[in-house]
Amino acid sequence: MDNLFASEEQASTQSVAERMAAEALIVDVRGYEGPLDLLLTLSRTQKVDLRVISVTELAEQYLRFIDHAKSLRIELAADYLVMAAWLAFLKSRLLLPPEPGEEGPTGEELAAHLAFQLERLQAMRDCAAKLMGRDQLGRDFFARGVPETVERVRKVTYSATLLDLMQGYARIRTKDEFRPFVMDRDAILTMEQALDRMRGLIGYAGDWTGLETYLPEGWGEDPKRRRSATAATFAASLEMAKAGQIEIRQGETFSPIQIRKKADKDG
Amino acid sequence: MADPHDMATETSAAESVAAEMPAPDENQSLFEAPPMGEQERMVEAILFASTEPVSIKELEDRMPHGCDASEALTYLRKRYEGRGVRVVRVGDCYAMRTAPDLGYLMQKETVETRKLSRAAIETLAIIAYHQPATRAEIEEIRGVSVSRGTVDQLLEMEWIRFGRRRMSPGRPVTFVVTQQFLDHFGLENARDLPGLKELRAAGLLENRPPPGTIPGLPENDEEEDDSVNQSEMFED
Amino acid sequence: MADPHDMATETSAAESVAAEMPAPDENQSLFEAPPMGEQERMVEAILFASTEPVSIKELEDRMPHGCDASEALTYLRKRYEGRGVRVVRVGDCYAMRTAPDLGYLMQKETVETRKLSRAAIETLAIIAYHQPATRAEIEEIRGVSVSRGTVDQLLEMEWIRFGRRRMSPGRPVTFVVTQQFLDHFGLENARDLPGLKELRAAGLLENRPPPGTIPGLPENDEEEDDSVNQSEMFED
Repeated sequence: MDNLFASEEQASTQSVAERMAAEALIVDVRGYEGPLDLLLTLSRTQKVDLRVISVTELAEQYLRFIDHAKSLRIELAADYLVMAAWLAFLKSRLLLPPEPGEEGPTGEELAAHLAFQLERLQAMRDCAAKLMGRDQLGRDFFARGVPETVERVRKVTYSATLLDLMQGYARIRTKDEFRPFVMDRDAILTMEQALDRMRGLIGYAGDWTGLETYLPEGWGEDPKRRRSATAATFAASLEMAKAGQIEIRQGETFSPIQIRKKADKDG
Repeated sequence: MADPHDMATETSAAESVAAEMPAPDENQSLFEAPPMGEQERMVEAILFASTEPVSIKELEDRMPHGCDASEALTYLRKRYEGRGVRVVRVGDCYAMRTAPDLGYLMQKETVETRKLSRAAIETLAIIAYHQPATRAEIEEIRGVSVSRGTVDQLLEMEWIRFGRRRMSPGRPVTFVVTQQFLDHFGLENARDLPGLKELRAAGLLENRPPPGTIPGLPENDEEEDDSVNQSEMFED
Repeated sequence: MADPHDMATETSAAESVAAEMPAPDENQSLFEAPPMGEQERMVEAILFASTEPVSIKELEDRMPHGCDASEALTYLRKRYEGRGVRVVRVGDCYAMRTAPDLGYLMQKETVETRKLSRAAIETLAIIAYHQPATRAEIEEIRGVSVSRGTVDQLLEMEWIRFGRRRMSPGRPVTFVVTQQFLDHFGLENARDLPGLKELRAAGLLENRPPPGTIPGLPENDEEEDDSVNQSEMFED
């Protein structure tokens, strides 16, 4: 790059500048960051504002450069060759009138965009240079040399909403309501409970006894409890009858159900 | 139209305004030291940026030829008198330090918000609904003992305070909620707290057990009578 | 932030009331804020003590309740005008930095910054001027693919960070410049980048889609997976 600029300034005529630039470019070919970078450098040899650049001429310059590089057996990356092909196409589009019914962007549009890209790249390079030319922290201006440590103090605040408060209160005042569901079945006797109970009791009941006498103490009064206990005890007795431990009988429909321990094997 | 090159010169011109004082010319400094005000600026910048205290000699070594760092320092020290930053002498050297009375600013408080514990919320709720409430009463209602920490926390938060002592045996202290508590929860009065019925109506309580099946829970809490039109409280 | 116009009206003699005087209104802070001169000292001390820029919010968090850090800053900045040390604005924060014209005195403090490649510098500039910018956009402008190392280096230096993902197909990540970037280059704001207005006026910051496909320009890379969803620093 530097070679190029140096030679550019010294050049008195464009052709000389171009010639020297071409040589410089070849020397530096690996220093270019892709076809756009190279195009930008080439466009400088036109010594005009990037917005009035001749894209046709630029395309020619580029193609000449590629040919030259090829003749010097310089290995060019594929994207340089793709760009060359595209520029050749662009050149033809710019030079030949568009075929009727042809689709796609016109040569002028493509050329304008290329010019825009070059101008934008150049602008960003100028910006980058300006940025790096600014005063910089630690080089031109400085922060405090001995920063003072800032002690971190952790302070905890607690929050609660009115809702939390009310729910908390409701929770305490209705503790019983808030018991888990299963815990709440104080009016329910399970069949397992009834089974346990009957297994313990049946040994003492040698003769026919009413089922209701097997209900747990106190469960006979409350209708809810009685219902549950009766059902559970009846189910348990069926289970025990099935197991051959007891016998069940009922005189007639709706008459009391009676059970007794089944006679021992020996008796 | 802006040519990128023109642009560059324009902005750099504007930027150079920032650099009010050009570095003294090498040759010029041989004959003439910069004005004292300028020397003071230099000492200020050096002391500010330096990682350790700087001696007069080192200051002068770093400043243009002919500067009088001592004198500049005198002005600088005077300038910083009573400020938040001071020029201090450390042995034979000088340094800038923050004013000692502002040391408390060198703390960064990070505030962490935590949810109040369930125990604290319940204790607070009981005090709010039953105030004045003794610790024994709180424990009776909660069914568990109230830890000292919980009460202390609520006292510290200034959501509860001590009320009058009960005139009962042992003269136990009572707790009541504070104005801060009311402010925090947006209440005018502790009596504005909604009663159980309203809580239930608002869906805050499950409406599960039908009446009559729950032993020991009087439906008409005394608080309920006080809170009449609190339904809007639950609207949002 | 501190609007100098507000200053005149906001400054009231009433503020010099002794700090200990209790506020009449319960809802107000318990104590009056310290006098403005004292607040200025506080801001001075905090900024002085910190190498990193400090936000107004942090200043006020560290200062006593009721302080107006913005206003104090306005005074402080004025006080340091033309001094060897300046109060500078960096994004939404403030910092004290030595005057750039005295940089020549600070060889001793100069920090060797890692030399950035041309690619890195250009990438940085493109991000700064086009932010938020995707990798594909950077590549579009530079005409070459951006190496991961370049981006990594800038991220590591904390001069760029991830911005919001673009809502375009593939949801590509974007890059924006950081507060450290602004601090390093002495910029108050990303909008203060040199030549930004001119570039915008010239249409050079537009994302102009190519009329056809121009070969040689890299296609959109597969985007990084870094799913950072930070809010953008610059509303633009």
